[in-house]
Amino acid sequence: MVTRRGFVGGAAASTAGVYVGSDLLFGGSEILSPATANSLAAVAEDVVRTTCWIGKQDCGMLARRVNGRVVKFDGDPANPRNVGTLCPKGQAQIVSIYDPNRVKTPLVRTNAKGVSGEWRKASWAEALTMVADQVNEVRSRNPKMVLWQKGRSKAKSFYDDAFVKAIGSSKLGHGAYCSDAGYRALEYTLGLHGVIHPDFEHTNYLLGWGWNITNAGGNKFCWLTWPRQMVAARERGLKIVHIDPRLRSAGPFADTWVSIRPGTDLALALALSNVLIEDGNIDVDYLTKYTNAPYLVGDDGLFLRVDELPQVWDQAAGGPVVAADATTPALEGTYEIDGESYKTGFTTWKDHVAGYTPEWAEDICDIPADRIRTIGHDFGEAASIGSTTVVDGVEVPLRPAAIMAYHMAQQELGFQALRAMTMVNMMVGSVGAAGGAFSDFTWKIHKNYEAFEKLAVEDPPYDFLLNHSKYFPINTGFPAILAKVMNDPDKYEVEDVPEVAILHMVNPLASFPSQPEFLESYPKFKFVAVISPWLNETADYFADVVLPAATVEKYEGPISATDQYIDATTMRIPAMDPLFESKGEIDIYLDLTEEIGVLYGEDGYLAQVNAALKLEEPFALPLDTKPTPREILDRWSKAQGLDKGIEYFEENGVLLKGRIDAAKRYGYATDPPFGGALHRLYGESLLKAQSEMKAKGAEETYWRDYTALPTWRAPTMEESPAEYDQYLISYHQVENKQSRTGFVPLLAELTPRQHLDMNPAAARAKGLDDGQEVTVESHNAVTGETRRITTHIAYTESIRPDTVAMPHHFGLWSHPTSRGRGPSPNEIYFTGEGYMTNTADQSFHVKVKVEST
Amino acid sequence: MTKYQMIVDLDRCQGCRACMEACKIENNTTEGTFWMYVFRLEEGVYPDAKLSFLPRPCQHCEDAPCVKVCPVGARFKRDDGLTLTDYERCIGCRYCELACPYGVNYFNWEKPEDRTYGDWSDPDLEPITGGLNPPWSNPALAEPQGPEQRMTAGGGHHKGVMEKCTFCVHRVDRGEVPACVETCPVEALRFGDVDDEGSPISRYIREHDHFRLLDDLGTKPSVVYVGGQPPSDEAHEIELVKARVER
Amino acid sequence: MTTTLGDAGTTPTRATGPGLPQGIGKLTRGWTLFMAVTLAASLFGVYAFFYQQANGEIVTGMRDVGTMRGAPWGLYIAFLVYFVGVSFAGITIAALIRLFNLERLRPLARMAELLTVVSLVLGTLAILADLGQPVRGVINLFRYARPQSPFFGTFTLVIAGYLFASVVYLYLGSRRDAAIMAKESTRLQGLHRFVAAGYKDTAAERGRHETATFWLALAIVPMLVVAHSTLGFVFGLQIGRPGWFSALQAPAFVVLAGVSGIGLLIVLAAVVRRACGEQESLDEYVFSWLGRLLAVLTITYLYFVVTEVLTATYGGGGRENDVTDAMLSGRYAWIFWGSMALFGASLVGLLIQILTKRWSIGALVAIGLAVNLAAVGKRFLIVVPSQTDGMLLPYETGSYSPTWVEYGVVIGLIAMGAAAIGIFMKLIPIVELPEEADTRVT
Amino acid sequence: MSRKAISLTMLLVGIVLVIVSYFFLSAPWGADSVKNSNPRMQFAPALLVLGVIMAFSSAVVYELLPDRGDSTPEDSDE
Repeated sequence: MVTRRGFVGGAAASTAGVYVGSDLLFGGSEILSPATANSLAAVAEDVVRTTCWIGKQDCGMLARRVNGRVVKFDGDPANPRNVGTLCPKGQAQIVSIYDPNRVKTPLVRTNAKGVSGEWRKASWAEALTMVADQVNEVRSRNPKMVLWQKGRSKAKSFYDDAFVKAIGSSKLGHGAYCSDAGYRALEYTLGLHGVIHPDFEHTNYLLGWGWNITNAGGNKFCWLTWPRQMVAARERGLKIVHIDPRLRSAGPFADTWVSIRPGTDLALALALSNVLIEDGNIDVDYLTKYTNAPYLVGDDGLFLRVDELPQVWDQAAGGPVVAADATTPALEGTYEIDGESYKTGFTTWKDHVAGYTPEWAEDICDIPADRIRTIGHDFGEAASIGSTTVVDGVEVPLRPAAIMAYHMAQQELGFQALRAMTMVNMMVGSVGAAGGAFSDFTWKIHKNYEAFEKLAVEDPPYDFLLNHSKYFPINTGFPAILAKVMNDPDKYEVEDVPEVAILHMVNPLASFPSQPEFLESYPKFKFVAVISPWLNETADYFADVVLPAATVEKYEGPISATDQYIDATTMRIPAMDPLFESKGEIDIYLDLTEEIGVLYGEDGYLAQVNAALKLEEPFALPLDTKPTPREILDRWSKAQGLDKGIEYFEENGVLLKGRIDAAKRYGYATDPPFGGALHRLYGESLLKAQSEMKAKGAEETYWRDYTALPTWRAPTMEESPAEYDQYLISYHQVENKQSRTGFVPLLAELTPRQHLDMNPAAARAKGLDDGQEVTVESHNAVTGETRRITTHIAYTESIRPDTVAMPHHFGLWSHPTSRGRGPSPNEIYFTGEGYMTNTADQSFHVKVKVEST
Repeated sequence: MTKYQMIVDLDRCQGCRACMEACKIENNTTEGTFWMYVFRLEEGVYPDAKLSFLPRPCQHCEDAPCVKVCPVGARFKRDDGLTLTDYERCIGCRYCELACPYGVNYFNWEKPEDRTYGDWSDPDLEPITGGLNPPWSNPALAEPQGPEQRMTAGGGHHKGVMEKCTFCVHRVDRGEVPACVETCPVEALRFGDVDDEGSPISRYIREHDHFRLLDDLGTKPSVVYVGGQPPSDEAHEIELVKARVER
Repeated sequence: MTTTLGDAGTTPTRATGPGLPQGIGKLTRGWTLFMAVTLAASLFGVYAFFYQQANGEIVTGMRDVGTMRGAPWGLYIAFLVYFVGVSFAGITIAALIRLFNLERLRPLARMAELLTVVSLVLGTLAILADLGQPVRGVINLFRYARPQSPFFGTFTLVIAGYLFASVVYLYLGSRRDAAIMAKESTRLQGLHRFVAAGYKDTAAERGRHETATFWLALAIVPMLVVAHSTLGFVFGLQIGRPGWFSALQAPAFVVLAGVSGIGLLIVLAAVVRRACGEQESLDEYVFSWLGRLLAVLTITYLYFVVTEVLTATYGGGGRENDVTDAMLSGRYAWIFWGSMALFGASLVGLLIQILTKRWSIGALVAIGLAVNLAAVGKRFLIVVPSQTDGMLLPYETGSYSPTWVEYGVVIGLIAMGAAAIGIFMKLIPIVELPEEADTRVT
Repeated sequence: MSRKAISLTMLLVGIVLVIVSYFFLSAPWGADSVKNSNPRMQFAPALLVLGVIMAFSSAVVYELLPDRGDSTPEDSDE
């Protein structure tokens, strides 16, 4: 191989010589036999089965190799998730593998932090020692003061979870910037970890809510798998009502476009429930059996409890009975018990939404009332309440009306909006029904379901993530809050702030709002280690040490390959050795823990890996020898009953476990139904949390959205002065993923520069032309702070006149390819009070004014 | 006799442009060169705006204007329907480009190796890529193709000659479908032999309403559009790519 | 205006004084200066050409149509069309003079032929400048050229046949004068002997010359039409190019060719008249005749333009209109109306002179230059807008503006042409020596 | 053989060459298949040009061919 490589180089060089020679004479014309710069003699082709690295959902890939060098990635036909296809990112990522601008060796900072970095190359040994010493120094005092932060776990996150456990550090993700408000809402309401998506095999009527139909996917999958199922469903006759200020996100697939005003989704969801109840499109059976709708609610908003047990009104018994024991619980009604009046949860809800009529919502959402009524009516009719169907031999209720929502959770009222949208599905009983609304691919109840039953609101001092605080009884873990806390611990009654940060595949400075907070807070870390294939912006400004990670060329896994119907698992197999001196993450964590001294022994790293992968004898890793990543995955594979171990994946790419049993897939059919979780229509514990927050002196901004039932209020941004007359929203482009595609020149060619989508009529009214450079100034209605960026107008008729939109992924500077392509909207979003949810999740809405520069 | 044609299903296309990227990597095309291009089109006025997507490979016309006008027979028509460019014979007069109503031809305005999305001369890459430019270049493309054994595949990018979509001749000759068809996430692109009545593509064409681009010009394109309509005169592009190469 | 008729044959000033007539062999200051300038410009053109060869045509303003929003054909092709057009006039005049024995125009014949030869060579070079692979181009055209490509017509008929015919025509016509001058013993005697190739001006020889040139002329005239039509077809047969696909392309080409050619011939004649002291042979009659011809051709051409614009605006579909709009009211309007204005003004100037029967050579020269400038403009408009604004798929509108390289090459070509004529004038009489000269011969 | 004959032959040969190379040696008409892209004989176009040149050269030959002794002006007129 090496010798052939040598030959290749020679051949290329010599032919190149011919080319240059002829160049001077005839401008490079090769009359009879053109110098073919790539012509090689011997060509050895082979294929390595691996998985995509650049995107969200780790599609199966075949790495086509010539003489050991990857020349192309193709989709793996065996992988149910992408069935032999790849997206533009998947195709283009090959360029980034060979990118000479990757971090080639460990780097050590030689200049002050807070400005663009200057570096010296270091050996792995030296770099690891530096990190280990810093970590250990802090661990000896308080391991929690070591912060491990990761943007996205590719594959199963066992190896980094194990690291966090092994060193006992604090942990921070990126979810608060994604759709975690939705995750929290669904964990709370259904007990499932995920937002909501349809059952495309059966759904006939879909509310495509937000920009996820074709703009960067949604729940669980990225935009490749969902559209595959969506276009197939449309050929079946699926109708899509697209609810988004922009049409672009559903494009030609929107049968109806409802251009809703940004931030008012909660109001629309409430109005839809109002219509459903008015039309009587209510699944009484589901609500009575599987939700807490029958629970009796007192005037104080709390359940009627006897020995802590919630009561329902049993029609047979003609009185309150412990919910569990009731045979004929009443779904509706108001009952006198011991002189107190009690309503069922459903009646409370009914009364609650009674005021939320389409006419009420019309002005708020800027959608004609009759349109809302029509949608609510069609949704209810499409749900065909009471009907059933047989799927794979199992009879399940058929409710082919669903909602697909994901990133729209990124708004101030996101948590309650997602609750309200889930309740729209609950009204017609479409949760977990054929064609209905799903949140996860299984009905495994998430631990938060129980945790949220009693929300702990503790007394200060709080940890720096404000867990169990009076601010965020439900707390996603918000990097921007950490930044705020680090900048002003006293304000949040925090004593200790983290001292050492290990940042893995995360780029807070560039990819999170809001830059100023991070610029101020991250230099406060005594030591920052970054694990990344590229010298990203955060590393550039704050890292003391950078450890070069491999991209796709490494062992990683296991990775789910399901498409929600077929169960399958795959692995990331290195198609080449890691380029330059980079290493796969598993290698890095093995080396790092060894250096820190927590690799071996009980509850050492290896022990934690065993636990995370559920590796038991005989497959468990011995706790005294350092394994290779391949060996770890080999043991896991064998533990799954694959005799060949990892070789199975190296040969076949994907482990197909067949179609998911309908009895496991549909909530009604599982045993117990819906995984045994009683769906929370009425959120009693939210209300309880509210009173405790009040009691502990939290300001209204923190507790006002802790209401038992989703309750509309105008978003904070509406308090901005009238001159800020445009809503700024942001979105993903299919060509980009977070900040790691900014390095890929092919994708930069498709999305050359940042722009501001604006309705031509609105723009002309301000005298702004297409392509004109403008400043966009945002206003924080709470602090009065303003922020500005300059970008270029892009006329589009597919957006509300009162709304402007910008894609993310721009505003990078550390890589030649990403430089100079315009700002990121993150630079003018605000974070914190008024611009986040009650669950500490970012809102990507703000009022702005657009002016010519 | 085999007649290869491509189907573009406009009811499925989501305009993601994966096909464009697959083509670029498969054929090692240079910056600003889009053998496959996907229009993202908008027409109408808010709130009645309409969006549509229109993939545009070379139409491989049966009655190809580009072939007619080529002064030296570098652009030629293969019996299986492929319209190819012999980049060893092309003299770079760009007449084919003007004759083509679809705008699918791309001229090598400068040394292609100067437009490969980066400087790949990094010595640290040498051991891995053997100094190849670009590192993902596929030598198979630089081999003569088909029965006529002419240099027609994507490997040949030479300053001063014309190039365009080849329907991935090097793959088709090996019984594979073009790279764009293979990668399409929503299977909006299909490829096959329309002379074979029983082939899936023949059936698909029979069973769906379809049209061909600029049919009235009599070029008889080999690309069949299913669903949707031809782009109207009002339709205009949104989300423009960086397409003009400058010095 | 027929006053000069009497002394047409004999004039004391002609072909007398020391040395050869028409200042042949004499290097005047003016001529040297002229040569210096033209050669310098030519060298610059050569530099620009090789600069382009080394860097690729990225250094020109040309780019691909479609996604790249450019024009793959630009100044080079516009001037190819222009040069070939100019060549038309020369050989036509020469042929007509021969066929209809227009004795009084005979002084024009040789410079007309010369103009044809030179401009055809420039046309060829313009093609080479445009090719991405010039060397391959020369070889592969001889090797693979296909008849069904209109380009083939340009290549074989226009360049090969037409050029060679003109060369032969020019050569055979020059023999007699060469023979006359070969009598004087000068540095050029060798050359003159060679050109004369044993011509003794016997009755037989003259007879043969009559015959040969008659048939040549007869052969050339139809070929002209074919040649220029094929050039028109290069554009006219393109269904895919709004603004090109038109039956009028070919005839319009021929007529505009005439206009520019005659215009240039007027200029050249005026120069020769001055430089070589040919006031008597190139008299007012000659210029008035050219003037009338130019007027007729201009009127015809303007008629073509009107009909073409009308059909385009009236009948033309969506994209067809885009091109016409770009030309009439859009980015190219200034070129279109500029050219039209020049044509119009020239026509007016000519008509005035025709009606008043008072001819001013100065005015004619100005008109000659004006119509050529206009012709260049029109050639540009034939080539470019249909590319930048004529895409049938919804591509963004394109743009094209030439770079210094393209200007350099074109200027270089024009300079080369001028230099060639300059040199010729110093070697062979550019105006046929008068009849009485041969009395001295025998 | 008289000059007329010689030059006429040249003329004819030239014209024939043109016709033959144009219609029978260069690429066949049509654009529908590979064979239409190749001349039936390589360098056929060169032959065509050669033919054109020959045809016109006949005029030169006609004029320049040196007289053979007995030839008189009368031989050569129309």
